[in-house]
Amino acid sequence: MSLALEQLLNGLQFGVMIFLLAAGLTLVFGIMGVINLAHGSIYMLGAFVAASVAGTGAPFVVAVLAGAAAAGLAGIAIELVVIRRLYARHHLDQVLATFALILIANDGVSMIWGKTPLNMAVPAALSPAVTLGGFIYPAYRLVLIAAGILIAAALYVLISRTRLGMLIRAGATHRETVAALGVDISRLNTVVFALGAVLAGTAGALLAPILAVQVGMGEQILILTFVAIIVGGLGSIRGAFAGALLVGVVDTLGRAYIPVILKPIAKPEIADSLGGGLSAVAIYVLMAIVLVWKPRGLFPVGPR
Amino acid sequence: MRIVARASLAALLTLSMAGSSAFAADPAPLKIGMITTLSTAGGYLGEDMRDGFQLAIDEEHGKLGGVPVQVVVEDDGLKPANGKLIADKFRIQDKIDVFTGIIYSNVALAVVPGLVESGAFYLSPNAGPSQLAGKGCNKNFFVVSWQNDTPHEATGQYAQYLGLKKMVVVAPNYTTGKDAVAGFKRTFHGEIAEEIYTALDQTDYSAELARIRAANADGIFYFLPGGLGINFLKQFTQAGLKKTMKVVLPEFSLESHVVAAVGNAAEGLYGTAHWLKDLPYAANKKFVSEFIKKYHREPTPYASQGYDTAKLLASGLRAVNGDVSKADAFRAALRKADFQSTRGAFKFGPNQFPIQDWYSARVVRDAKTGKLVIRGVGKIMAQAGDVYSNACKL
Amino acid sequence: MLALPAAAGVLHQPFWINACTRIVIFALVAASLDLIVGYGGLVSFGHAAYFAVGGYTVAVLAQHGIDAAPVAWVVAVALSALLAVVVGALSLRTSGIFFIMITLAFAQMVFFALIAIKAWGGNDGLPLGARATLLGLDLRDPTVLYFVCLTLLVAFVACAAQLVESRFGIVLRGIRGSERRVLALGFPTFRYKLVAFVIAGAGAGLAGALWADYARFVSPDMASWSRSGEFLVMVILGGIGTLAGAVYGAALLLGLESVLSGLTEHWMLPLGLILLAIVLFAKRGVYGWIAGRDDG
Amino acid sequence: MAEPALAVRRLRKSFGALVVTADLDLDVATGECHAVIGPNGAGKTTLLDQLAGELVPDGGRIVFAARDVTRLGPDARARLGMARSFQIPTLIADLTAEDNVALAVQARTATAMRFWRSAYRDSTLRLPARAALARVGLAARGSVAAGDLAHGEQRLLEVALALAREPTLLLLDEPMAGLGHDESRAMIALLSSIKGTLTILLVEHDMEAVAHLADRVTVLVAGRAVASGSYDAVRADPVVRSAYLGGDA
Repeated sequence: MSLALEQLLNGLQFGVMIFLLAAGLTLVFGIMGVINLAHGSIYMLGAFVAASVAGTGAPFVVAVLAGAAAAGLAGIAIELVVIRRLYARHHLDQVLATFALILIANDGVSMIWGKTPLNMAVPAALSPAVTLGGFIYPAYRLVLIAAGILIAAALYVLISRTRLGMLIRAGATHRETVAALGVDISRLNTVVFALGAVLAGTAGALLAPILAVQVGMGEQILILTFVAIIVGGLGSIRGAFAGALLVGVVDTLGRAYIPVILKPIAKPEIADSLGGGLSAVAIYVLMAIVLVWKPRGLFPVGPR
Repeated sequence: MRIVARASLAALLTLSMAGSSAFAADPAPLKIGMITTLSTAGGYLGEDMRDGFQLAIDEEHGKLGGVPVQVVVEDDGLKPANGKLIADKFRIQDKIDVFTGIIYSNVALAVVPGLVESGAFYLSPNAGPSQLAGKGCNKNFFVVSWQNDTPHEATGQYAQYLGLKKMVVVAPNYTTGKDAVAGFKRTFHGEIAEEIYTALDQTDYSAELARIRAANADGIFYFLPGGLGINFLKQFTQAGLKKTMKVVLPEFSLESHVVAAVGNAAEGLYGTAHWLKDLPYAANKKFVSEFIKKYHREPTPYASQGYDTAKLLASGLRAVNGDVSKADAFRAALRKADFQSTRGAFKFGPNQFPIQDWYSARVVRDAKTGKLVIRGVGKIMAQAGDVYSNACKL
Repeated sequence: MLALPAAAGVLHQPFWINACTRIVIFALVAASLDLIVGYGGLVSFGHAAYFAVGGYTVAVLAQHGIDAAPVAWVVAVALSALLAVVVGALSLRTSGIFFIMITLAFAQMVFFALIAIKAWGGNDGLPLGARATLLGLDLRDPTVLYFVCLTLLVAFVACAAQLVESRFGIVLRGIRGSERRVLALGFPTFRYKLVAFVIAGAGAGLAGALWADYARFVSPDMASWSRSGEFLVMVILGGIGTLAGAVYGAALLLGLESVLSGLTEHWMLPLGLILLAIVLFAKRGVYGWIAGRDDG
Repeated sequence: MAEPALAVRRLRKSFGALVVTADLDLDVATGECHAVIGPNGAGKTTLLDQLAGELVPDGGRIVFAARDVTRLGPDARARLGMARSFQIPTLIADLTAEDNVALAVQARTATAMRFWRSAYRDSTLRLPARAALARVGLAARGSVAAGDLAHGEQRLLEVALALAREPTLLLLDEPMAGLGHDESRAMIALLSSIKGTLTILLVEHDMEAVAHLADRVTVLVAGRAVASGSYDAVRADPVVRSAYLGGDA
């Protein structure tokens, strides 16, 4: 029983990890209508900067802040130089441009930091595993869960309670109205994009201690993030949160239990590898089922 | 910060563009086609291998075996189709006869058969797939590294030697991963509590870790190349599992890059290797010191393999004085493996895959520097070949 | 313009022939994708799946001794079309980004399946034998294969060009402009979209079959999402909704890739910069640029 | 009275707590021009969307051409002889005006798919399309992309599309909206000219147009039909006056 609970907690933890990325992506994508493939690259930048700052002996918090700040600056630069020129253009032009940014980012990072993966240690205070009910759990992962929930809450407050949030919400649906209010729409776009980038950079910095900090880490998780925000329904932090948790839990439980379920049915060699294969596609099957059933995701924003 | 210390991107770009195609000064150097993986997450393996190879050339000031050579390098991006295209270009357009460089077996399987059938020579610094070791072996195909199964057999042997009774094995759910598990099980005869196959692009292993914990085993073997293994080991350690289980790894998962990238999580790991930094051979000492001097980083097995491949090539080129069109003489010279390998005694089996020693190793903290190092413990397999060579008719 | 690679000088250089064959095959995929992206507004992010199914069909048939191209190719096209029917029927209820993602989901399923199926080589891929014939022609001769591929590309583009001007094509364009309007006029749009989707899938399947005979090797990365992305990049690069543009897009991307990667290990950076420049400054893609129709 | 062209019985639709159609009954007699009027938010466009098949009602029945069409999609209803215009012009912006109309002609003439012959050189499409354009006064604008037409011209093109479909029932959603004085006159003249040749359901704000065109008027308030009758009768109805017409005229 406690194993099932532990797996559920694992799913929650993985979901929160995806959410850290999904939040930024859904802001930029759902609200600005920009398909930003380079979101994963910004996340990678956050991880690299955090890891190298931590490598100089700086405290963990400083490293994370540095990662987030670097990502934010990169976001502003990308918005000003590239994205800004593409708002009026076909969505697919944005896809091509941000794809080009992935190439540039991957090569640029490998030129600056080399091809060898970097290390970022878990802060000493958080490194031991703690006993939690019937099982042992890494303390840092609990911190990640807390950080994710905190960020979700902060974003919720930002979007629903502040003037900036009001403008962001209004800007998504009534751009002309917002412009008529005398708000500089292009400034608002820059701010939203930078916010998304800061979130991605924070995710990269926070995940650096548990993942390999290496070129290509962005694309690996980008697809998963897209799946999460699509399953959840585009454009709302709530949808991203729900989608990320669902993807995290389904993926984790799939990996935990599909092989176990298959074991009594099939021969061991087949059960193990078939189980591995099925759990690898579990989230894609989930997404396909959700979209066939609800073509606009589980929690769509607004009417059609 | 390091960013500041380095030159700007643009300057680097110009440099690398200017530098890549001009290695030697002699009028007509022998061209060597190097198809390798330099981009993607696996790019650092190719980089190490290439740098090790180049080191051997630099030692002879642009020559191998007294013959001026020029290495033409191209990145396959870990895509078999790209590798094949590059091979075509090198073979047909540049008329190159000697090839090397491929890191990944799936690229090798797409590229090598076509090359060797066309009469070219291929010296593998890394990939040694079983398909090319048995019935599919070829007289122009030499492997300097190992047959793909052997590192895992050595690791199984070591787990056996360590007295482990109940193991968990983890590998990605693809053919190479399954071959690794098969290799391990060939020499480990204890109980396999759980066989776990993971996705190729997996980042989070918490579900697997919970299964591992529940399996109550006393040891774990995993084959998770590159970043996958780094992710896994970090998370494994953070979950506190290293306290209860011995971790026994093939050298892919236990080399200096991995140790650097996981930090303290590497302490106390068990591993096996065909090459170690502290092997006491003269050739190795020279290689290690020269490599560090030139590249300012720790050498890896991949670097040593690149270096040894170049040394093997040098021995062959010396025998025919650079005329590789004397294919029979060149081949015969290569087969003798008449060079000082960084890993001591080295010879080819009937399928032209290595017969060599395998060592056990452990990650310990160096008393003087306080840094984690991979230290040799003993010999785990002496002059070991592979199980496929019997099927090879050369 | 399509005859360019056939220029006399290239004919005795097998490398260039092969490079052109590769471009022609990818151009075929790009053109088939442009049919649905450019004319139907259906952005498929899973087009590599059909390419892979086509290729694996030929490879698996060859594994069982069937190496006569017409048979293998027809089966390849049929199977990829069949997959497109299934995927299309399930996906076409969605639109926009949701459609992008659901097509990706199905392609990922194909990708992971190919990796897991050991009989077909798993991630190691499946090599093809030394023999393949097309009505007495030897497809292992690079020149023959090139002209066969070129012929099929020209035929496909010509048919597709005719198609988009036909009644069916106008409906398709109408759907891209305003599906609501086309529905209100009484067209069962789902059926039209499905037919277009299947034609595109079949085109990619044919290209996959050609690829298998060209590379003499198939591997799961044929179905990878980055492959699908590459196809989309070719279409966008060439100019969306210009069938000939897709051909330029394929030629440009592959050409740049191989030229730059031959020049430097850090080839992705300049490639990225060039792509970025094109998207920022050539509003209707390369085709718009060349044809001087940069009026977007 | 003969069988009505369109009969609506106890139609219900709500979005969450907001009831937009409340047990609505409506009959549109064959050949008449029936106007639906009501204040903003009365549920006129929602009603039209349900009639055309774009919105699925929560309850009730819609009978058209002697068939229960409640569950049919918009395309199926169109094939039964319904055509509609949209309040916000919904055209295929990158096709020319003539191509837009030709598409409508095609929708009427060919159900089968044709893949080969060029639709651009098909006189069975082009001639009727040009005729329909001429009928709404856009003969000279056929080669202009629909998205580049002026707003008034787009409204006329909307009507042309609907007419080219040769429907038995025409649903018009505020065809006068956003038109200038002269344009309104032209539109009223156009609609007058087709009145009587087919059944029209007209949702409109413009009382001048309603007065000119409608044989019968139904007043919708908060999703409910509060009155129905001739324009003058409805105008005189005290309930309507208080709810709606009070400030008007």
